[in-house]
Amino acid sequence: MSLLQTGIDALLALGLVWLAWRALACPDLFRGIVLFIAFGLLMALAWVRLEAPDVALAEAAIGAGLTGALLLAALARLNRIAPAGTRADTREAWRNAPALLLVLAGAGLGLAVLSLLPEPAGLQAQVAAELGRSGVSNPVTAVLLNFRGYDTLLEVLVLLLALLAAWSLEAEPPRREAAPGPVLDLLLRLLLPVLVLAAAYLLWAGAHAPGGAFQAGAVLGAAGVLALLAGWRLQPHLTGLPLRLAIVIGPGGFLLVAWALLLTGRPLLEYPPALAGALILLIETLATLSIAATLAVLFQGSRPAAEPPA
Amino acid sequence: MTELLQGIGLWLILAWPLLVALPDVYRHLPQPWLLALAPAALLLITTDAATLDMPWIVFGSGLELDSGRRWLLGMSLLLWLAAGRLAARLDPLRQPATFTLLLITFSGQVGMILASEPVGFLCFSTLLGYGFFGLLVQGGGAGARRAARLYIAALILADLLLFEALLLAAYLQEAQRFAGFDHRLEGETAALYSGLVLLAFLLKAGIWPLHAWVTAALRTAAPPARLLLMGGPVVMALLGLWRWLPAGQGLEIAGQVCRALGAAALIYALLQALRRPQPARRPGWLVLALGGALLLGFGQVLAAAHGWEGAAGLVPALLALAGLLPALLLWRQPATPAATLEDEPPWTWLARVQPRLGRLHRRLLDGLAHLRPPRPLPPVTASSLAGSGTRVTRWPWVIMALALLGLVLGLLA
Amino acid sequence: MSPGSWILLAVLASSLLPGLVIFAIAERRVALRTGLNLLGAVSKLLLVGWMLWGVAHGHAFELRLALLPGLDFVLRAGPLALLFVTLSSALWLLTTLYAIGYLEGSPHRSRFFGFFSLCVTASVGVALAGNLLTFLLFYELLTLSTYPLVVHRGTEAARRAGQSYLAYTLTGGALLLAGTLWLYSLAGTLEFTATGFVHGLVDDHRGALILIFWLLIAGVGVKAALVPLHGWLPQAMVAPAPVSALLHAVAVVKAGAFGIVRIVYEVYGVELAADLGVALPLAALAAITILYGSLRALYQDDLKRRLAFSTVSQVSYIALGVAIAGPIATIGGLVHLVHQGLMKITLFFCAGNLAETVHIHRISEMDGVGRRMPWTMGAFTLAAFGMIGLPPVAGFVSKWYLGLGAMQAGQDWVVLVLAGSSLLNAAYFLPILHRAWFRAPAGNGFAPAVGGRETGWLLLWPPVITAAMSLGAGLLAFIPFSPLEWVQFIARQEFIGYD
Amino acid sequence: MSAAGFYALAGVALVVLGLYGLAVQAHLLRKLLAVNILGSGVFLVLVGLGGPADAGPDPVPHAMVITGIVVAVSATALGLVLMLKLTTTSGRPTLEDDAPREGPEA
Amino acid sequence: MSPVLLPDLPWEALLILLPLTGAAAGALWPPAARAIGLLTTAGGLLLLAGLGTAVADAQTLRHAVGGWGAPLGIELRADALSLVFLTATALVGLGVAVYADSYFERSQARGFWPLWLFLLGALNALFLSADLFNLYVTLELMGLAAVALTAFSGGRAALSGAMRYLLATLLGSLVYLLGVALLYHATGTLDFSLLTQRLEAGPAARTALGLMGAGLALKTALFPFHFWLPPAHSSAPAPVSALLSALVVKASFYILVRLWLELFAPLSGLEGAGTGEVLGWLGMAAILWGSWQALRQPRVKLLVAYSTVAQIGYLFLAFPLLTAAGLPDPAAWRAVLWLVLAHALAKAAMFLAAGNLLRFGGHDRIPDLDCVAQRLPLTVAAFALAGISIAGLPPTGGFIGKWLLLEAALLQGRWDLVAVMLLGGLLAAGYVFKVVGHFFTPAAAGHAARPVPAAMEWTALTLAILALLLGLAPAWLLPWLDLAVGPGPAEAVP
Repeated sequence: MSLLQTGIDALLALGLVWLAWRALACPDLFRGIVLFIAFGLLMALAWVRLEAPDVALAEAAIGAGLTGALLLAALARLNRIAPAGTRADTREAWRNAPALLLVLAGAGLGLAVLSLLPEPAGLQAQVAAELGRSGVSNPVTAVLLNFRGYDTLLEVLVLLLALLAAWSLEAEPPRREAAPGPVLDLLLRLLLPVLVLAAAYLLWAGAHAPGGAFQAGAVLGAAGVLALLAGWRLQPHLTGLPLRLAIVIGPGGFLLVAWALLLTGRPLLEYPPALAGALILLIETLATLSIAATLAVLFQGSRPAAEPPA
Repeated sequence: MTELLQGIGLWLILAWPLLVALPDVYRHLPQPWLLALAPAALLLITTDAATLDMPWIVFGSGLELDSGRRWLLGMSLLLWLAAGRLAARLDPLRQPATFTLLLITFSGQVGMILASEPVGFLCFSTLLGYGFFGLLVQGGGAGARRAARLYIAALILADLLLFEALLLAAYLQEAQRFAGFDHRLEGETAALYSGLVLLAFLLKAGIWPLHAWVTAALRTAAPPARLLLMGGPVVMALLGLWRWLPAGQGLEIAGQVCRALGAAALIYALLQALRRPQPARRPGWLVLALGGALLLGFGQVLAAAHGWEGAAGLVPALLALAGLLPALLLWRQPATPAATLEDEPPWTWLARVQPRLGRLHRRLLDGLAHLRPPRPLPPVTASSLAGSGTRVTRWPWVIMALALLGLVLGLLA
Repeated sequence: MSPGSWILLAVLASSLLPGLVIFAIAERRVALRTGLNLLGAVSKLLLVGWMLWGVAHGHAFELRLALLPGLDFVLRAGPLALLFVTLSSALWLLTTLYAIGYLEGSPHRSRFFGFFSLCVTASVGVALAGNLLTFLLFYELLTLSTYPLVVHRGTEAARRAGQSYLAYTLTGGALLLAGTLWLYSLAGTLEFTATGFVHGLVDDHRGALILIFWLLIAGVGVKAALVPLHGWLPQAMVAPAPVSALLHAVAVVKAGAFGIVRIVYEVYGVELAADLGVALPLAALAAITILYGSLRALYQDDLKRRLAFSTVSQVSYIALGVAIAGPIATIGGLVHLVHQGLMKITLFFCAGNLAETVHIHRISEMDGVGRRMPWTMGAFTLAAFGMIGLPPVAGFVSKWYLGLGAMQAGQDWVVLVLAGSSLLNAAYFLPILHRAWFRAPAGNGFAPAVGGRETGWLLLWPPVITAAMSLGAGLLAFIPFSPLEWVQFIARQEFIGYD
Repeated sequence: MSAAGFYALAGVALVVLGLYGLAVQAHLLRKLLAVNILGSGVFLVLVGLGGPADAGPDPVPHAMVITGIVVAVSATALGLVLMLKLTTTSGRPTLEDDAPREGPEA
Repeated sequence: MSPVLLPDLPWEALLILLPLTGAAAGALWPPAARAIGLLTTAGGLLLLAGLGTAVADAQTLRHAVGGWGAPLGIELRADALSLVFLTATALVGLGVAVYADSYFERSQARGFWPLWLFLLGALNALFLSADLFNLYVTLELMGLAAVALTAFSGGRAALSGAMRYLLATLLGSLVYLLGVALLYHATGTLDFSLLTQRLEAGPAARTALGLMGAGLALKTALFPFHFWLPPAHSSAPAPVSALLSALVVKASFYILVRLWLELFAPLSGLEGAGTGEVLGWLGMAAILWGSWQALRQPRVKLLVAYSTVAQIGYLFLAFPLLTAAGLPDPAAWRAVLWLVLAHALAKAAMFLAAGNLLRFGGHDRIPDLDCVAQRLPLTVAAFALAGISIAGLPPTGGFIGKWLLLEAALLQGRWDLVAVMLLGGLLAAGYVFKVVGHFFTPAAAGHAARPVPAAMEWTALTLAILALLLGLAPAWLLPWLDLAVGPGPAEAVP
């Protein structure tokens, strides 16, 4: 471990903490969110340093990109609903009583973490041993889709649940049409095909290299967000069942696969070794589609105008 | 067969008057008054001795008719017939109530005469007592009510004393039921027992020191009540004294006390008769004198260790005679009842002081009432507590109290 | 489930099932409801009669259901239990008749009679309980089923009376629960046995046993209205007359007194209670309650409140009889349980009649009411004489045995207490009689009797019957199956030495 | 101190910061930011503790983190929608400090 | 397909997949949402019966998801302990589903059913999972579904309550995840059975215990962390608040019980007792504070919500009760499980009854309940019966639970627990009968009454009667609980 790398890591760790503190403490909300997006990108760098490329991709696409987009959109809507001065609402006085308490708790936590550092135990050996039978070569995707596929099923359902909850709350009337500026329009025409291609590649590469359904879905979602920003809207007849189908296809597909496997007498989500790879790809593609659709609709906030109130 | 008939007869002369006493029944019977007394008269004439034992009534009581009791029964019949005639002369508004009460008292009187058990005697004495109280109150005026109140106070106290005496007797003889209650009592408890009995019956009979109600009643009660006074409560009380006090055990102390009291009563009656010879008061002094004389006689008999049997037959006759004497006097001059009691005998200052005593007593009890136990645990409701559901306020004191409680219990264990 | 246990279930069901069905009946179905009520009451009376006959001939009736590990739900019909069951079921029949007459045309009768039947089930359950857990179960069920009756009228005063009633009785229930559990953790069993089941624990748990005793007594003392815990009884008089008649004068209060009897005889045993030195304080507490109740009764102008305070004092006779360790005193206490029930229910019926027909609630308004309602006031007078303790009526018998028992146990001060309380009883009952009979009615008199009879026959016959029963219990005390005979049968079992 | 150790400690610091931000900030958007930072901190600890063991990076924490991130984004989305709806109804983008007194009932 | 014929049917998998599939289908085709919702909930009850028979034969059923072994893959586990919670979920779920069917208008109902099925699926998954991280995901799924349901009515109070609840539940989950991270890196596995073998006392284990305990206590609204529960539970629509109080709060408690019984108590010996003692003290404080606040509330739903805070305190009283060997006392835990079941049924019935009152009078201010005793007899009966069970008065399940817990506390001479439990029972009776008292009195101003559909009244009454029957049937159910926590002392040996 050369001195340079240790230096970089220390610097990156400190940078992370400093950015987070600034994001929370700065009085202006917009600057806070921008700082938060920068924090997300720095986090992605940290994941790379920790040799976790998949996570880095996910963090960059979802953690920084999409969450940032959602936050900015929400801030815009917030200013339109309650244009209170952003300055008034931050509570300047950082009361020190809780601070002391929390620092103590943090110190305790740090001690526990340090006590674990010398010989942390992990499951690398078992994963490597079973990787052959998992149907994919990328260990993270193997864990994600095969070994702990059940978690992923629940996770995709969480996303669907979030969307349903948002729809059931009917936040506020749809935004008025924003005329797209010429620069945005040109940029859009260039970027859309590239984004779709990148998403497809990520999805395909997930089997053997860092990538996978979530990262691809996020990129595709970003493309959708860009389109929405530029004022594109789905044709009315598409916003009914087809949109709903696109959203539910991911979790629905996964569940159907699970039922199919169950009916053939196998325990829950046990892929037959031969078909494992194909099944995983099928599930990933469907998941990508629905994740993209969900994230885009979440960004738009309310239910698409044409959709009859469910 | 005849015993059965006689037994039923005995029981009938008690129950029949009570039945006729009911106003509804009384109204529908022809000649109700005579009809009510008929069975008693019939029995008096036909049988000379009869007994009836009822083991399952109260504590196994029984009824008995013998020569001595026939005297008393005759006296009672005569008295009640006369009282009936007097009552018939009262204003019609009061008559139904008076006749009912007369019949109740008659049943009580006959019951006491025939009772062969102390408890049976006690039962019928209450019947007689409360019936006579009603008769006194029927007399009307404030004076009659005051006299009645005096009488009932004496009555309640006497009943209580008799109750204690009976307890003592039953306890001493270990007999839980005192069928065949014999009088073998010894030692100092006998003195206590006879003291209780003596005091009780003096109260009921209104002998000299406790005669407040007798003189008051004689002056203010309605004519039938005054007629019955001597023959009813007074004579029956003395009969009780004779029945309850252990005959022949030679209770010297009790005997002396009776003699002393009897003599004193006699002297007092004579003195008063001389001091205020108005005709209206004469019956009062006569009753007191008779009472004193009879008590003197009892004292004599009690003190003498022997010779008791001879007098056994004589006493009831004497009593019957004593009962009739004042009645004769009263029959001739039925004075109108005095409205109020101005110049009562000296001992009735107690009656004057009694209202003041009553007020003091009431104030004491009022004080006690204000000392009521603290209001019960206030019902824990939102209305009593300012329910606001606002922010988390400071720790309420209840938590501290409960912590203390927990601590104490912890130490305890 | 031996045949003996079926009959126990039948006794409970005979009031539970009609009760539940009545809840569902619509308000206007009067005939059906009355029929069900009477069917339940009569069937219960017959079953109890059969059990009386059985127990007199030595049959055992017991029902045991598994409830908790190591603790069963036990119903056992011993002679002591049957004393209370007979009283409850007999008076339930009469009170049902009275309630039907009393509540003519008033609203929510289905709800009333439903809870009424539940109450009787609970009181019968309290009587038949075979161990302390079952006793506790029915004891709390009694509280819960009487609450809706106390607040039946739906006025604010009724609600507040209900709240105070619950505050007292639930606290009592909690104390009883604490005592029962502590006893269970020490003794390992809760079965009622003839002379108590805690003898084995005396040497090493003496202090705990004393504390447990006071916890249990406080628990049941609330319902038995011992002095500091009696506050709820006068306030509960806001309930309609049949409720205050059966419940607050007989079922609920007797459940408390019966609890004391069970605890002193069948949990501790009288000798142990005396040895632990708790019998005398209990007797003292009962004596204080007797005198205090009578004193407070002197100053109540409201008739039902005076009767309530008189109940407070009268029920403590039972506690007094039980606390004096001796067979005769026990007989006195237990027989008073029945006699007081008969006499007090007559008084409350009459009070209800007065309130319902001539709208009298206060004693000051009772002048000359004897003329207007002779039969009711006649019953009232008879019961009042009984309460004072005049010979022919039932009260005399129980006071007699209490006095005798006290003297036999060497507690002479009890005789004084009895005498004092008789005086006080006379002091607060005789003025009522005096007003009723010998005073002219004030103002323009009372509402005239309609159709010749003083009040509805449903309202008139129950008090007359109970008055006759109290006179009979006193006069015919020694016939077989009379309360006194049955109590002597119990005493023979409870005290081995007694003949 | 391996490189992973720095990140684990940074994660701890982020957790502390997140907790502090959540407790102190009144504005709901800032609270959501703090929750996200807290999440990132926890994920850092989760992977940082794994550290560069000789047998290469342990994929299981990576999978867990990815799942965590997706869950975090859906929670944030729900939070934002809820905040907007609350602001439209109550006019203030902050929680009422005290319990609702007379809020309109459903 | 009767269970007897196919004993080896993977009941756990079905129990989880059915509701989730139903939710997805409901989202896809809203008009059919109501039918799918009702059918799935009823189906769930049948599946549970199948699972019950399966667990009755083999004490513990393990189901390796994905066919991989314990350390690598996720395992599902169904044993008597999880069965208790699953039964509560199924029963209350069915009752609330039928209630909600007539509570919501047509437009709202479509949104309700998918969210409800997500919650049901999440609960079933949580009670059957034996993997720490999987528990985190199910906790999140349940949390978000619960928040969405709380905010479903859209009122200002509901939204504020839901927001506060969301922040609290997210915080709790993340702190829990931190604990999971520490445990994973200390032992190298996430499965319960392996953890019990590999975990040994040390700073990591103690901190993990502290973190997970705090996180789960926050989600269970134990006393100091209860601030979010009353506003959320009282302002949510009636069926949702019934679900929240009866089931959702119990889910995180279930995880805490699993961790305490299997991982931390045997491990920590002495200092385990320390944390147990603290939890016991917090439980006692919860009982007193919750009951005291409930007494002061002027509105029924707030009162019932604070009553939940108090009743949760009861569940924590078993932590300090340890046998001589420092292990958790099985008798105490048997009592707690009984209380969980009784409280779930009774609290659900109480909230549904409160919902009926709200719909009937348009408000739920206690003094103004206008003579509802005779206008809503079934609801009044349901509220009273449920109240009696909450207060632990005899004929009901609550009493049996309280009796067993008191017995366990007494056998260990814990007088403070006994005193607090008795006082808690009294205070509970206080606030229950405060409301019941006002059922009979007329309100100051009359209110235009809105008729309450019969289905709503009957579901509330059925749940209350179930709570009552629980009190009459301990003999059959106690053996099941012995299965869950080990047999209690059959005979209370003095």
